[in-house]
Amino acid sequence: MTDQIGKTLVIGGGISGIRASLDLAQAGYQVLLLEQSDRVGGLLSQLDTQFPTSTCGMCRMLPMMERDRVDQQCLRRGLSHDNIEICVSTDLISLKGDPGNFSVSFLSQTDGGRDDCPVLVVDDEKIVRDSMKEWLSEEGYPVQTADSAAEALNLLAEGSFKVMLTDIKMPGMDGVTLLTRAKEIQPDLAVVMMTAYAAVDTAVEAMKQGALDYLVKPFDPDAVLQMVDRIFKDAVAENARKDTVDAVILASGATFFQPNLGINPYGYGRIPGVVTNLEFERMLSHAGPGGMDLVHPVTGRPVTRIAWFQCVGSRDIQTGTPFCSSTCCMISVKQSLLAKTMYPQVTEACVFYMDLRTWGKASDDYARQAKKAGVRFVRARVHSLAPGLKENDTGIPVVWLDPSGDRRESLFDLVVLAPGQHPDAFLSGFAKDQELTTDDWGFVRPEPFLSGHTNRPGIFVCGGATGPRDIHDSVTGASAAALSAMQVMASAGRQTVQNPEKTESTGLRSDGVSLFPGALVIGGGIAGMAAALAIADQGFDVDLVEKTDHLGGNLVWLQTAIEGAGSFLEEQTAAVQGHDRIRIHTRTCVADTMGRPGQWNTRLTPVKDTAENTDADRPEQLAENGSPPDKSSGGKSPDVQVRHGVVVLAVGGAEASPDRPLPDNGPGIYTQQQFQQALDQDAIDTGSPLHVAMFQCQGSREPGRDYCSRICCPRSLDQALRLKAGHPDSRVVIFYRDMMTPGLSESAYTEARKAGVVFVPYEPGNTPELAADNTGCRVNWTDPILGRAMEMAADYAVLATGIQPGLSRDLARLFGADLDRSGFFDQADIKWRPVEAMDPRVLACGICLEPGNLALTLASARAAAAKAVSLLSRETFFPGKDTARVRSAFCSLCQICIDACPFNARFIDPETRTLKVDPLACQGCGICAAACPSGAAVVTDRSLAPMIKTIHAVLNQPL
Amino acid sequence: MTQTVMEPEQDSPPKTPSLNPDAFEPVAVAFVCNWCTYTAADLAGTSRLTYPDNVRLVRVMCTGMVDPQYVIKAFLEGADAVLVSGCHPGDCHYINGNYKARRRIKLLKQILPRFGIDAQRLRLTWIGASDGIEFAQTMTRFVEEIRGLGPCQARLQQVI
Amino acid sequence: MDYLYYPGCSLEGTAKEYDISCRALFEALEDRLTEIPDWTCCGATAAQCVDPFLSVVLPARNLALAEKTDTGLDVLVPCSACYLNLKKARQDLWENNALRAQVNQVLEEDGLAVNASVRVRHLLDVLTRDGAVDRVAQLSENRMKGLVIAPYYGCQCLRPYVEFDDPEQPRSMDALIRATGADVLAWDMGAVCCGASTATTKPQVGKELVGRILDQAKTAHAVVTVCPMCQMNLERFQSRSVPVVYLPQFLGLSLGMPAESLGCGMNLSDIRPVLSRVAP
Amino acid sequence: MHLTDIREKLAARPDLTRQLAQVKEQVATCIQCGTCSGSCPNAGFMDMTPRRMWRAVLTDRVDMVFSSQTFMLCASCYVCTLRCPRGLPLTGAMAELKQVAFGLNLDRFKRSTLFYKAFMDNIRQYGRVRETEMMARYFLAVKDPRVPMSYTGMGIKLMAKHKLHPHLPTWGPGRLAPLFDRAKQQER
Amino acid sequence: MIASIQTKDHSITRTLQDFFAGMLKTGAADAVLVPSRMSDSPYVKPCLIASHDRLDRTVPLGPGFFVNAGPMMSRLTRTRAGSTLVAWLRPCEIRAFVELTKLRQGAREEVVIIGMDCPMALSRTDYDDWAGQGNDMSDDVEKWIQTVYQKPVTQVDAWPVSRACQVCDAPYPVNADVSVMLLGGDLDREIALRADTEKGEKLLAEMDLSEGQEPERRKALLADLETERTEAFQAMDEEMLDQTGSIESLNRFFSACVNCYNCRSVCPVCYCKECVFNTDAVAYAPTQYLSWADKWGQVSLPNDTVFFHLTRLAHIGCTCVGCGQCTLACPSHIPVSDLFISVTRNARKAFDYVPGRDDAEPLPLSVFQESEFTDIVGMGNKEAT
Repeated sequence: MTDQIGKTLVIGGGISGIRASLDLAQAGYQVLLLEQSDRVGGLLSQLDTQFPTSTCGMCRMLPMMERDRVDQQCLRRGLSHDNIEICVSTDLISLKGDPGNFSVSFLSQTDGGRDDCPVLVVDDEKIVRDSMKEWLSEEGYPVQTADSAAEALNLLAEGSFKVMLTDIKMPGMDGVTLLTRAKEIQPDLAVVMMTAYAAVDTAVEAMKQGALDYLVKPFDPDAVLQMVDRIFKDAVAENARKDTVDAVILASGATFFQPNLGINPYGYGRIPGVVTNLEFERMLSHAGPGGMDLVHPVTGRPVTRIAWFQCVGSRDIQTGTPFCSSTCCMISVKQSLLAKTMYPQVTEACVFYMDLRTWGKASDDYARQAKKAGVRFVRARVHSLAPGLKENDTGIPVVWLDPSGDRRESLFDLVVLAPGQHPDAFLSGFAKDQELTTDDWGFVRPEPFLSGHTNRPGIFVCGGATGPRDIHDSVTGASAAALSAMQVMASAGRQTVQNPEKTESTGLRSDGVSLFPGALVIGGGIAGMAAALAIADQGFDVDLVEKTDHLGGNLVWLQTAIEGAGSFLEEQTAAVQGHDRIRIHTRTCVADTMGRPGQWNTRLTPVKDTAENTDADRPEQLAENGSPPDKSSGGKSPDVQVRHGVVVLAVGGAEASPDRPLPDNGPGIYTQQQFQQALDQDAIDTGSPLHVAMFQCQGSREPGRDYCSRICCPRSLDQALRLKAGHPDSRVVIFYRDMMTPGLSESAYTEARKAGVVFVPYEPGNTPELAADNTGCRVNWTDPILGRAMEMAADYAVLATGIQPGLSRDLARLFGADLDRSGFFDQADIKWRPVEAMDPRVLACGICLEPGNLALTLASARAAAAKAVSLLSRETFFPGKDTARVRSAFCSLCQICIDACPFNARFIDPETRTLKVDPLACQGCGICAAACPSGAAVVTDRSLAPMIKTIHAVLNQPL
Repeated sequence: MTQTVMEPEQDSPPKTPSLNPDAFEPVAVAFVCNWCTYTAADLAGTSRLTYPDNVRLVRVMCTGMVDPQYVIKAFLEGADAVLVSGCHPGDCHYINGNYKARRRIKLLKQILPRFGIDAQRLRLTWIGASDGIEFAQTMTRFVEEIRGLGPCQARLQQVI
Repeated sequence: MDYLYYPGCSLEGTAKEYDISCRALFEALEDRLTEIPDWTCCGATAAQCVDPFLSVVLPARNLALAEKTDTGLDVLVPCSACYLNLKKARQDLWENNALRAQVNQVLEEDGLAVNASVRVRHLLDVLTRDGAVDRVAQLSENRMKGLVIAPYYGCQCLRPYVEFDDPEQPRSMDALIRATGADVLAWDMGAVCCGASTATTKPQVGKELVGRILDQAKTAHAVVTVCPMCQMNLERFQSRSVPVVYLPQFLGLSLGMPAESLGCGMNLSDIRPVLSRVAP
Repeated sequence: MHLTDIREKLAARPDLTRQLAQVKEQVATCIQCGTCSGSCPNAGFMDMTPRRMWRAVLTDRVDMVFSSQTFMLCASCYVCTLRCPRGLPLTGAMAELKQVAFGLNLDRFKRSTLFYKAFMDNIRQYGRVRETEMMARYFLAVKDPRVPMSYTGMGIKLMAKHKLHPHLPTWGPGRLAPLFDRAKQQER
Repeated sequence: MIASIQTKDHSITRTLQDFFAGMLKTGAADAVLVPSRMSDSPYVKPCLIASHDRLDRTVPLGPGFFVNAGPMMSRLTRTRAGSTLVAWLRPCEIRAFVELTKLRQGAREEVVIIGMDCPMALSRTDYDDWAGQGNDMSDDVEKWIQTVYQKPVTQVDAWPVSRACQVCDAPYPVNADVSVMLLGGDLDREIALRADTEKGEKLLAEMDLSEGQEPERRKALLADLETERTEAFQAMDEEMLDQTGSIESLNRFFSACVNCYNCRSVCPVCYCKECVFNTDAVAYAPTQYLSWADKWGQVSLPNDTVFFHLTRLAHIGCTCVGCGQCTLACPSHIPVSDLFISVTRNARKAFDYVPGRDDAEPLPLSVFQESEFTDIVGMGNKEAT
């Protein structure tokens, strides 16, 4: 079946599902997208805006090339792509098989839903009947109850049931006899016995007489639901649709914690002014319940004072969720900023937090905007709404202790809870059926160093199912998962749908454009290697350029710090060096490039030996008369010309140098990298009790470098734990502004505290002073909680300075990309197109794209590779029907349209001195047509002639 | 969606609007961006919001595509008002189309009022994908204001 | 259902009426209460500070006595403090075999040995979960109609051992009160601390905490308690007279039992307004 | 209470030092979120809030720990234990601090120590508490007339409600004496 | 630095002619662009002169202004010629050329622009009377020069100066390499030249002229000119407002227009190779005309007259340099420049943009700010969304 078109099953139509499906469809593979709810978009269809830009940009996920194969409309109105078959309101019935041959059966809820699977519950205890009825009807099953066997029998006589749950020990007729009598009336009735712990053997006995299974009291709702679900699915299995696919991507997402479960200290559901942040999102929206204005959900009075409570159902052992849900802080920052700016009536916006986790690239600056807009951030966790002071008409009373211990109280009209995320029922059921390894909270645990892979080959995972994720991580992870699926289909020899245009239209279309085959990857660190390998594995040539003489970049010094990284680095290096499609150019950098995007002809030149040219990847300036720099250095291989259609920038970065001068006579002062290397080379005797002070956010999250580098806090915790393991009496004090351990890395923070590490928070204004002399370092600070001046002598002081990107503006500009405010690669959209420049053929990954740990670096590398592969695997691209054209006869080459085009799709062809359009970059928006006075720039039906007809027709319609 | 169901084709010539103001029914053109305002219009429809149908929508891919000539032609074609509506700043699918439109409308608002076309007759609004209610309100308020202004001078002077 | 009964020292002294009403109520409900023979003090808050080991031995002694009756009955404890001490000892002894061995060496002096298998239950746990509600409903004939009652639970019967009710918003007394025909005051001070022992050593603590609780109970005819310490504090720090009765007293009255048989004369607070409102 | 002499007192009592270390371990993973202080009904009366107490314990500031009233004001209402997001046994830790403080028999807690001693002697003698005799012995031990005066009001009220049973004191071996002695032996 | 040329035998024209000749002789300039008469006719047009002995028919200063040299300069500098060109341009010609360079229609690297205080211009018909048969024009020219530079005038003898010049808000050289300061100068004795850029200095240095200084009365005269011209503009603006206050009156204003599009072809900043009104975009189908006739009752032909002028107004809304050529070129004598100058001067105020003022100032519609003009967004003009 070699000519068969590759097909992938994507489970879940949220952000990750859409992104993975679009990547695969763009590469020409077919996708079967299953979604349980009645629409595609998942959480996104309820959000008008997203952090960190307060704008909405979901439609920017749509492919930029071959746009005609997708409906060009806002994704909240639906998604359609020729290669994607979307089934909404559809349940996955069963999934079996292995890579290249998964058989999946699925059923739309409309033709065989749960409503025609009635359930009969028989039990003498009222409390059992009521709870079972509530659980099951919530899932959509019609439920009837009987308090005795006799009543059950006449119910069975009247109506037909598919499932019967019966107690055994009941007054009058017992469950087992009821079982046999029921079977006589309805032979195909599935019967489940409900038994107390003691009577299990009778239940087993009943199974011999036809009972399907048994449940043990006290019942856990999930167990009951899963049992009945399984019976329902088997019952409807025969009229379910069947299909075979090559790979599976699980993108079923996660659900939000329900604040009213458990102790419910905030009276959610009882006090109307207490809402979740999703409900508040709807209140903020003009299409929400409050319409154009922000009013109290019950009293209808305008809301002027709003409080946000963070960590509701996160970082809280009482609710079984000790991890951090990583997105709630930023959601509250966005909502508080929007509340203050969209509704001037809001006078008081106050966020109560423990650590404000703004670890995304632009998140910290976004939080600063909120502060500037007047949002108050209080570092205190409000225990509950003050009991006894009920919500009266003046507002909800909130009491808290600020860090210095003073009791504060104030009234708020609205309290917005920021609930955490945790796995949903579908995920736990699916993970159990498919035997996926999950972590102790129920999220699917991805394989180390292989983002997106699970322990089952052929089944990949991304988005909320792998842990609490924000949109940026979900989108990056989804593309990485798509790449893994492509690898499975490639190894199974599957084909892609090449050019439908060719088949439909009679003759061959002549206006196709194709990219030069092959990719150029700049930077031989782990990101560059991962991207190069992934692209080469799909059968495309790759040129890997590295300015030093070895591969591995930062991972070389980091490998001992991360478990398993050493062997992983060796494998990758060997694979890259051994790969027949990868050409490695060490001690080489990019000189310059000719040609249009997608048809580049780049000249690589050896790096000059002089040590001082640190910025070797800055292309040398062409000699005055345009000839390349002389190559008199002899012996070196001459320049190499490389043709490629896609470029991946992976030049990495380095640890930022501390902004304040290191006291020179302080032997004990290290940066985080130096301390790690000292630890790895045993230059520090961790066996003896040491006193170490660690300083976070040194130079980062301040004007000039206003982003969080995301890796320093976890690194400090790792080093602190290593010191503590070395000797329990060593004293480690970490001075921090906000501990950035989002998601599941929160456990390291708890471990460190358990090991006795002392954490001292400080505000940007009063950083602890560090003085050093030859005896050692001395730190003094005022402890914000004790309110006392404290002092500490430290053998070592470690400054966490964070990441400095290593991408030069000239190299980025060479390929039409640019740097952002902080010096990282300027992504097309930080959330929706994280690894691409405005031109989809220019990609980036690793820490020159954004600060992040090894996992994120590998995910972005594989995401970039996915984009590259989906472009390179297309033989020819056919420009969309509404692509700009130039009528050269009217064009006076004034270049107004070149400046106007947001996608630099227009250029002057040097030979013919005429203006040309790059059909692959042009998005058909028509901005050039409006800018051009003479109508030389035309986009099919978007120019003067057709528009005049439209205007005339429109104004001529009778009223 | 936004148009009332078309009445059956009458054979009588289209009634040229008479002069007296209370029978005056304004006619307006709205250039709406495909991604945001058109979606809001669709949302207004699916939310069963009602608003006068005097405004005829012309869907454009982006407000950046609205050439000043279209606005001038619309007025000369007899439109009593022209509305250009697109995405909020930052939401534009084509990154900065809406900013460019804002400058072109500003230029037109300096020129057209000199020829008796009141600046209020040319409006630029940001209406996001979820602002269904705002779209309906904008339409209603827009038609009321134009009805207040009376027929546009251009319309009465049979000149193309 | 029958129970072993552990009154505790305060039910012999300052909370005498709690003991009297308990016994009378269970008699009316046809449940037998057999007092644990030769029971001694559970150590209250003093033992903990003076001698931590003794604070386990004292309650263990009573558990051993209860097991010695080998009736397999649960131990019913009206006083929340005693309930917590006995419960804590029972849990520690059940989980820590070394501790149990040590304690048994001491109990040998009195010829006793503790196995920590007996179940310790609070009065309210028994009244809510063993079917008392239906019986009260039949026998009370809505005698308490028209009364609004504020159920006050205190702390140690709800926390830290969560056995029979929500530790933050308890609701278990509602059914009992409604069974008597009375209405339940909608308030959420039911589980807020009255200051317990700190109210005696620091009066201003008691004044403020109790003040805040009673302030919420303004619209109720009476406050019903299930702990002698709470009862004492709620009665001592009253800025204006609020009738405070024990739950068994209230239930007893609702069954038509005469006030004296329930020790109604001994309450520190003036409960006559409640007595007069009870229909014959 | 100066830092150095507290440290000396502690050094002299290894059992108490061990108990204090145990408390330190119990509250090690405290993330200073302030939930316990916010929930505590008596926080308003404490000179040092529970949150600050755990901070002092973790940073070995024993001077601040034992010069504060915090654990004397703990009503053991267990709300903090219920709500602590880190699941720490806070009420138990507070009780243990109280035990250590009494173990050190600092004179700041003299009055409470005498009250508890009177209470325990009463139990040792009669097996059950006899309030009148127990309070009488306590007033004698305190040797401060103002203390009995503050209780007379309540005493009269209780007498009126004949809630104070007029037992006469008896001498001779205490009902629980053997148990108490054996327990004392057991401990060493 | 400021230099001066000694006037030879009371003829400023001849002095300037020698000045240019000297430039060509010394090779300071490979060619000079100066307005010159065609054969012996009175009409003057910009002429590219490379040999020093062909300057005798040039009329550097005079009322004849029938071609704005801006587009001519763009033709001469579309690509690099490898030569130095000296251009003698009026202020509105400099402005037009600078705008064209912004539209990449020309470049000024190889050009040295000599700008002069503007001698103003006569309308075509008045010029015919003034020049007569043009055989003995030279003393009329000298007389014109002497009168226009002594004090602000709006007419010389009986002939009124063209309306565009009367309202011109910048009749002095701006953004030029060399500025010739004639206003208020003792022109019989000398002409003062000021070098504004290095190129200007280099040119004057090569001519080794003597030291000079700006005529003292010039500043005062410029101020008078400013106030006088502003009042004239106000008057014209009001005139235009009531003449074209509505589309109907606009249509009457252009009722004589026959869509010959002359005004467009002479306009220096209307740079399109092919105007959209010449393309098929407006080649309507016959059914369209009938549909219009059906709707409006009548259609005047050729149509799109008002549409054309309004479109042109929008296209050059900010770049019109107010040179007045459109009025001079209109066969139907429609005062087109009065309308365009009054509309565009108001329109460009909104963007704080002056055409030609600065090479680096981007065209207003090619740039934007993230948040600007919030007043025009939203339903109520005041409330901004």
